[in-house]
Amino acid sequence: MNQVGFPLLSLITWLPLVGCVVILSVRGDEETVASNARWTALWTSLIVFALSLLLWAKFDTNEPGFQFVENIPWLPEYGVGYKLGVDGISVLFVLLSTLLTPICILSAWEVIRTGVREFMIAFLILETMMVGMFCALDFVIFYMFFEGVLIPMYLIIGVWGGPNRVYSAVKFFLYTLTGSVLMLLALLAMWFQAGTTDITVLLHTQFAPALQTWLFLAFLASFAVKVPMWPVHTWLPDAHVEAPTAGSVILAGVLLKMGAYGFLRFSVPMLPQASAMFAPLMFSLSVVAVIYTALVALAQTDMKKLIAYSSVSHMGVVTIGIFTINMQGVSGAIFQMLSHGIVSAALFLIVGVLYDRLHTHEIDRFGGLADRMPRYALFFMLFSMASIGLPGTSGFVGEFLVIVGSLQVNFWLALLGGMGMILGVAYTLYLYRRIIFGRITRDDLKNILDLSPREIAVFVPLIALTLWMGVVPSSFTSFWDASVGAMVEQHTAALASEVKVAKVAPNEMPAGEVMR
Amino acid sequence: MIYAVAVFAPLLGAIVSGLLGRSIGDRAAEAVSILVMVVAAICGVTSFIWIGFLHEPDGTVDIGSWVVSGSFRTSWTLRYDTLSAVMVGMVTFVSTLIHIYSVGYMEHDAFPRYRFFAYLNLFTFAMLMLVTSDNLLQLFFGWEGVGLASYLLIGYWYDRPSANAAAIKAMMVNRVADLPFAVGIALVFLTFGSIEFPIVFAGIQQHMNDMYHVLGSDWRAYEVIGFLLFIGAMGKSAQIFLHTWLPDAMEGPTPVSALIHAATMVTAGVFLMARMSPIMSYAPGALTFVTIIGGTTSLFAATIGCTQFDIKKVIAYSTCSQLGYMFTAAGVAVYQASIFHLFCHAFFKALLFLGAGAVIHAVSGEQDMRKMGGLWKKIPITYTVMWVGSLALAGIFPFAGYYSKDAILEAAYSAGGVGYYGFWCGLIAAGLTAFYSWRVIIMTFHGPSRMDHHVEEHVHESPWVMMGPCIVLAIGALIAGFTLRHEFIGEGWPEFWRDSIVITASNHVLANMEELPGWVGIAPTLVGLLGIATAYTFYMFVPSLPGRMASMFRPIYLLFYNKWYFDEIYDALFVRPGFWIARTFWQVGDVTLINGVPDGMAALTADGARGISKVQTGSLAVYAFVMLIGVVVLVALYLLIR
Amino acid sequence: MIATIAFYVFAVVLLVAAAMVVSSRNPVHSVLFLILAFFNAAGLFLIAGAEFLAMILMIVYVGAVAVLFLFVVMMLDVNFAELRSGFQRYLPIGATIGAVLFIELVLVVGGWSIGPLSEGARFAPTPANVHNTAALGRLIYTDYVFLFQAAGLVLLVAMIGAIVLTLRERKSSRHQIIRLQNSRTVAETLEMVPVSLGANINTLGIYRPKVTEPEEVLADESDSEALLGHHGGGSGGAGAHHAPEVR
Amino acid sequence: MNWALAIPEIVLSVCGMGILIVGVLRRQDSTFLCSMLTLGAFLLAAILSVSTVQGIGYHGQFVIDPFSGFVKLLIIAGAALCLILALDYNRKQRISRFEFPVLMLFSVVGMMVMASASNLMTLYLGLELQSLALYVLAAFARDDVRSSEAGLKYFVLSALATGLLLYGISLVYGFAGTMDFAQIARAASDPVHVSPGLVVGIVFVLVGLAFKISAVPFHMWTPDVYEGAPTPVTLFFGTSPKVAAIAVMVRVMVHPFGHLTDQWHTLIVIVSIASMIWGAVAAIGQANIKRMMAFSAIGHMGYALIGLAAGTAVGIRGLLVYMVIYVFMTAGAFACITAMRRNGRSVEMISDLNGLARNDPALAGAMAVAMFSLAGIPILSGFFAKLYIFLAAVQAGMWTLAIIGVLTSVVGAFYYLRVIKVMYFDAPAEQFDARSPSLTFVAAVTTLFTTFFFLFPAPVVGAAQAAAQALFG
Amino acid sequence: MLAVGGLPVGLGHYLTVAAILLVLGVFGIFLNRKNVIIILMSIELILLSVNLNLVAFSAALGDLVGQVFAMFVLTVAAAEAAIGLAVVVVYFRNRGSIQVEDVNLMKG
Repeated sequence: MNQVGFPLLSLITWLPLVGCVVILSVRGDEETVASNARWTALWTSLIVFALSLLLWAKFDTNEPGFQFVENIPWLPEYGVGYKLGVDGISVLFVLLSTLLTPICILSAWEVIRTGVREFMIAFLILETMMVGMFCALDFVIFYMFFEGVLIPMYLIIGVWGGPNRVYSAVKFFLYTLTGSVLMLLALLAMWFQAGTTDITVLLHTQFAPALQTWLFLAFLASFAVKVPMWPVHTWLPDAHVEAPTAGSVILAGVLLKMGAYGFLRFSVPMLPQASAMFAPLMFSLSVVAVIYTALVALAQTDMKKLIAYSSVSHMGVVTIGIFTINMQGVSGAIFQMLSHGIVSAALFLIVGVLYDRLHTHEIDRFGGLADRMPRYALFFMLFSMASIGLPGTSGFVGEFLVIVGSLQVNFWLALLGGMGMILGVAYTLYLYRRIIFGRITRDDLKNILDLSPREIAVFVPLIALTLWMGVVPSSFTSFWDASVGAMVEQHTAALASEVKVAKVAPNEMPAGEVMR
Repeated sequence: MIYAVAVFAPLLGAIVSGLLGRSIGDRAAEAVSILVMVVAAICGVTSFIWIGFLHEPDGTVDIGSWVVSGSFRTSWTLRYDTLSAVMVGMVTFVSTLIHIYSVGYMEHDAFPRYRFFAYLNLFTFAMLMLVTSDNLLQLFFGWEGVGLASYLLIGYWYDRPSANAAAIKAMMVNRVADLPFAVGIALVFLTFGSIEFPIVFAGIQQHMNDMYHVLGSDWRAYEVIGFLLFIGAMGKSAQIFLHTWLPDAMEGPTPVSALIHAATMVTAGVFLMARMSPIMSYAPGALTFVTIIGGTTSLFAATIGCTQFDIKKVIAYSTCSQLGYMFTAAGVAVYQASIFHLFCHAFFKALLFLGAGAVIHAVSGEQDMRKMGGLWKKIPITYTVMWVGSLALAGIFPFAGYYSKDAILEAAYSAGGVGYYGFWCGLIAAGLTAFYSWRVIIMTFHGPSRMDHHVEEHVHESPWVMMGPCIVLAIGALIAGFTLRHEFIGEGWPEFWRDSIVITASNHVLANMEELPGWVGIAPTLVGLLGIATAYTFYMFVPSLPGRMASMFRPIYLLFYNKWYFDEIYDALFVRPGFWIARTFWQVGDVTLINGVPDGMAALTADGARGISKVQTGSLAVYAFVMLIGVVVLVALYLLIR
Repeated sequence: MIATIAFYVFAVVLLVAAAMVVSSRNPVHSVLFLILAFFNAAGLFLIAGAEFLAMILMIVYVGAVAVLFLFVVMMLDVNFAELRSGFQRYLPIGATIGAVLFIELVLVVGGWSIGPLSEGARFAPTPANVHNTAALGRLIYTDYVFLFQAAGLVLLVAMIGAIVLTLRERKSSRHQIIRLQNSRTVAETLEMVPVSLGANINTLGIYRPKVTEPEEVLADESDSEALLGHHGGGSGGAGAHHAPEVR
Repeated sequence: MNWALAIPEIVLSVCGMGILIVGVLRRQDSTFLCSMLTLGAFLLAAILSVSTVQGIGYHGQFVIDPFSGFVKLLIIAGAALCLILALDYNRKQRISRFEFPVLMLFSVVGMMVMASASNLMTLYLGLELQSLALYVLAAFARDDVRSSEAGLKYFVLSALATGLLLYGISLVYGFAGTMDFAQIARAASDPVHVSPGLVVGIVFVLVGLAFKISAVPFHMWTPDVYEGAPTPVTLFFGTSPKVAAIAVMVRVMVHPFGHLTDQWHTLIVIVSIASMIWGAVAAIGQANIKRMMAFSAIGHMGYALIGLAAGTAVGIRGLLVYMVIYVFMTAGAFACITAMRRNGRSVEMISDLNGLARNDPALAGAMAVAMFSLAGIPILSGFFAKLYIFLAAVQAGMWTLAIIGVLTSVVGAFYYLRVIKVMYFDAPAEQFDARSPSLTFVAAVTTLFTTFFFLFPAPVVGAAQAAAQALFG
Repeated sequence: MLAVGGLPVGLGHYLTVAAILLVLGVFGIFLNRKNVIIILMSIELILLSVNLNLVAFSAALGDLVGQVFAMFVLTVAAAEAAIGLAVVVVYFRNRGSIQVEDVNLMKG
């Protein structure tokens, strides 16, 4: 099963923790510790990234199932195991996580001055959690990573965040927790029904339609908050505004994807009937998200909030795509997730550049930066264009595929879901104009410095990826084509057999049976 | 090979001058971008001649796969058939001239120029991608690419708020149209299972009767597709309702206007109609709509053109109006005529803009015609080329416009039905076109000088680097009509266009054009001359007349002068409510309502905590009492539920 | 019949006494009523045939526990005048709850019956010809020896607890310090007074002993003050709390 | 009569008396020695509890089965942790006396007796032995007015609860004719014909035990006693007695009253829900961290009761696992609370923790782990506690309970987060005094357990499974 | 009500008396504002009522276990009283008062 002959996924998942141990073992004065922590974290994350490139190289794109599977018994009598593996849907998210982590660490290089060691440790733990979550092939493992992310993120926002960080951190935590505890119940119900938490088994377990409804709602509670879908999105702008740049980057880049990934991994394939039943609801919420939050973004006076709202809007497109449950829609959704992972991360870095210089996110504090920061203006323009989905950048492919997918469902869904294309232009260009264009009026902007080499090093990979994904998207879609195809097929088959399922008695077990 | 070079040379230029411009300097950047354009033009014109006249077979250049998802497959492929070749030739040629012209025009600009040339290159590249695409998605790539480039160029002077606003507006309005376009592409995929032209066009007969359910009833899929695609075209080509960005786009430097209006961008919509002619031809409902919009636009824009004082705006509205003609032709399924007009229009409109640019250059950047006058002696070459351009625009024999415009009007008339509407609109517009063209000439070049004397002292003929391109274009505007008429719309069209333009077997418009009543052929010229005469009367012989007319028909005048209040209406209808809704959603929706739920729950919990604190009095008696109540309640419950 | 009458008498007195325990103003009275209640309860035990328990109740309870109560009440020397009398202000609702409880209990106990199963499952049936005390003794030291020992442990813990809580090395008590007594010298205790003629003993005061208190006693005035003081604060490290928060 | 069954208890009692003698006879301060001896006795008793034979002895009054063994080990572990914490704390508070470990020891004996009780009388005597020691321990800082008030409150309310329990026992005895668990089970085997007296007796017994585990509405003493008692004693209140009480509650409900599940199930559900909600909501308003922990304990008992409410082996297993994890989490938290002393004085406001992460990262880390774990965030053990409990609830189809449970856990997370927030986000306050090694030891042990429980859940869960099966088998 | 077992009067009489005693004891705990010692005495009353119950049941059932248990209860009650009084004394030493209403230093 395993192409490389050694537990690659475990290595990728747990290696960051080794970095933590190394960082913890450093003794010395504050400066030594900080510098050691930075370098250790960077090298650790780079090695992890290099390892994940191996994943990229060895991944068999023709195989729809899970690859690099590792399975170690953990609680064998309860059907729970330490099981990792990736398929086409998840493999690129692993790469996204491992890519963004070194970028974040680099972006925080000089910015984080207090508690460097703790910051780096938090980030490495976060990396472990993210990667582990995308690799998990056991629901319990998945859940543990899914929620475990909360702890480092909570601290990152709360300790190194802005003035109102406590409120935001707590809000972030509680919102996400509320959702995920309900998912916990769903997890337990599935566990009880199927007798195992092995995702590969669950994927082929039929759940009774009535149960599916409840499971779906529970999943919805969790994933919708994480995505975030309207109307449970309000934690996101707050969290983003207060989080340090690196935190925002990871939050937008990876954490938001976790919810959508959950929909893809659990809701849709495991609960086909409920997914079909709730699809209209999901579409409605998503369309509202797309339009509503895009409009709200237009009214923002804070850069980070604006981009945060735009994230909600973009993720609305993702959820539309996922629930079209056809090849193009799902494929587009995944693509949009990856693209948004890169682009929104880059945009938050863009904002971070200014924040590092002036320590504010207020849009009104800026203007006319094109004169002083031409490189910055160029990068910003590029990511803005990617954000509004200009063809040739990564943002377009996903959005267009979703439109194609959603048109197969409903004309208005396609049209309204595509409204982000229009409104995105409005808020993005409006933002760009207010920051980059115009004349410099403020004194402190007159001496503002253009990007430093370190900052350019942060952006270059992202630019390369944005363009690569835009121009040769097939080199990415090929990863998940087989998996998504299989998923869509299975879904169609499941819906077709709905009548049959209803007749077969649901898979009920007497109490206590699960345990034996 | 030359096909690819023609398309990608500008991209190379854009990258080199854009990214390295700062290090290699403006001169080098200019040199690079003009060099690549010359190369592209050579290749482009060559391929035009090969395919159009030497009857080379159609070519495709496969570059690589693009978006692939399940059965949805698109690739980066260049398609060279006659339609593409015509466009490539025209675009590269005109664009090259504009590049050269820009060297002179932008010489004194405050900003570093490498950026400008990079944008121009990019613009050209995007347009070339658009016209050579082999599938709808790549077309959309170019489509959006020109949108981006226009955004960048319109907002080139980024320190001007008005330029920024205009740039965003251009992008916004285009995007509004692009969404239906994108949906239309998706619908093409849904109908044909592909968006690659060869496959789509091959499946035309097969999917003829496919239905699509929308708006509560079933429609023929072709109609829906045609309609959606045309909305996209409306945005790009600034048709009425989506035209508002075009005049504002004059905020960009004049060569940009020339590029946008002549060779690229706005013609994309017309091109799209021609490109999708296999589908459009079978969507009569959509075509009717196209004709109505086209005819209306031609007339509507002309009325506005008559009242504007900004020299570039007048020309801009004239573009709008001419595009209306093109769509009128497309609407009656005579795509050849619309492409022919597009082709000729590229020459004389570029010429007019470059000429206007020369004027503006001469009068130190002034654009208001009321502050010009009496220039003809000082800048005679400019004066001459403007005459040529205006003659072509007004459709005076033997200039290019004469052939192409007449063809359109005749086609509209001979199509009958809604074509009559197009014809009459176009006819009136022709008169107005002539009128405002000469209004421009007279106000600018004749009469007493209304400049202030500082400006007057500096009036000078533009350098050769600017006038050269103008002269070349003037020649084009003079000869393009009669040299190419035969191939484009005459008897030679079937072997010229080959398969690139498809019209239905039942469509005999082109043939009927030969059998029209005589007055239909003459009418445009007569109307044009009438317009010229009126202009002379109004502005040369009886200068007081315009003022009197304006006050006599004041409401109409104001309507025209204020561009039919479209901007104001949109502002009141979309922009302001948009921002208002945005703020409301934010402050009321998010902050108050949506946040209110969790905040309220938090408050509730906090209240609960306070309440509980009150119960927890610390008093033994209360504690014991609570326990006792617990006992009593539990016992009671027990007795009740037992 | 006599037994029945006795039952009612004992029961009524018991209940009245119990009510007085709860409602009496004076704690001393309460204790006395408690003793009365115990006596009557012992009577009820007797009627039910639990002689040994009745005796224990009188001897151990009245003799030890109740007296202990009395002792503590007296020792604490509470100023009875200060004690607020009467009931809590939520008497009505309290009474209601109490009444409900009572009704519930009566409802329940009214339906007493022994299920068919438990009839034969008697654990330690009352032996026919053995005296109650002896029977209990047999049980306690055989079957229930474990519990008996456990009860012993309970008493042990109670003892330890009482000592831990209340035993103090009372420095203020006047122990005999033999070392000091033995090392006394004349000079410390006797004072030579020159006696002038005609002087009165009283005016001279020569019989007054020389006062030298042991130092420890003097040093502890403040401690005992704090102990009984009304400040509530402990002394030394024990008081290391914040003032109570008022929320 | 198999007297060997009670060997752990007997040995422990004898040790206790011996230690008492040692303490009395030694001239100088013997607290440390006695504490160490007590720890040794605990260890001995723990070993004996694992190794003794199983069976029922003393005329059915005493039972040794995997369940009792499991519970006893947990009780001893909790007590040992408290004792280690108390070593240093008592010295610093100058309430160091050798009776402290002895009382703790006897209290543990009482709890062990409770764990093994298979007769209502045994239950009562064990309970009383435990309670009497606790009364004294609560008031152990006898010169501190708050400690003595805590003792008084606990005494009065506990006595009331015990009275009610006794009354319940008397009713059960009267209506079932016996106090033996097995006999009662036989008497109550026909739920239809069971008399109301027995049923009400059960309610009273339940009330008495619910008081011990501080379940709402019999929890009112908890915050005050937690606040007033010396911190190690507070921890003791929070761990072993609760384990013993809930164990005995489980045994009583499952074994003698097992046939009446339908009757008591609703009551447990109500008490559980009330506890979860009350605990979660009330803790939010607290400024004193010990009070907060009190409400947290109330809430956690609500969760644990879900396991009982499920009434299945899975539920009991969940409950036992919950208690194990809970004991260690609480010990960890209290180890950190014990460390809160400044300039020789103990402080206990949440705000006193301000910026602890800056002053003492290790301690803050331990506290954060404890708090996150109490909040039930995954990977930490608290998550698994909830996982097993809710699994049982879901399996039993008690969705309402499960949903309320998870939602209150979110509310609960809020106040745990507040502690973390204070430690990590706020500006540092004055530093705490140096930590003592014993405290560090407890904090380290519990933190490691809490953090790495996920690696080896099998032994604990397996043992709990065996214990639960024993109860049902 | 018929006499049962060794009881001259109905068991119900005994139980009712015990119930009243219990309620009185409970009242004593939560309704008095006076002396903490009264509360201790109320507890004694409750235990007494329990003993009454036990003895009555014992007689009615003809089973000595009730009496055995009552004896243990008596023992424990004595111990409890001792500890309780000790606690009260300690409390009084610290607080200088044993009024029930003063026992409220800790609350909230």
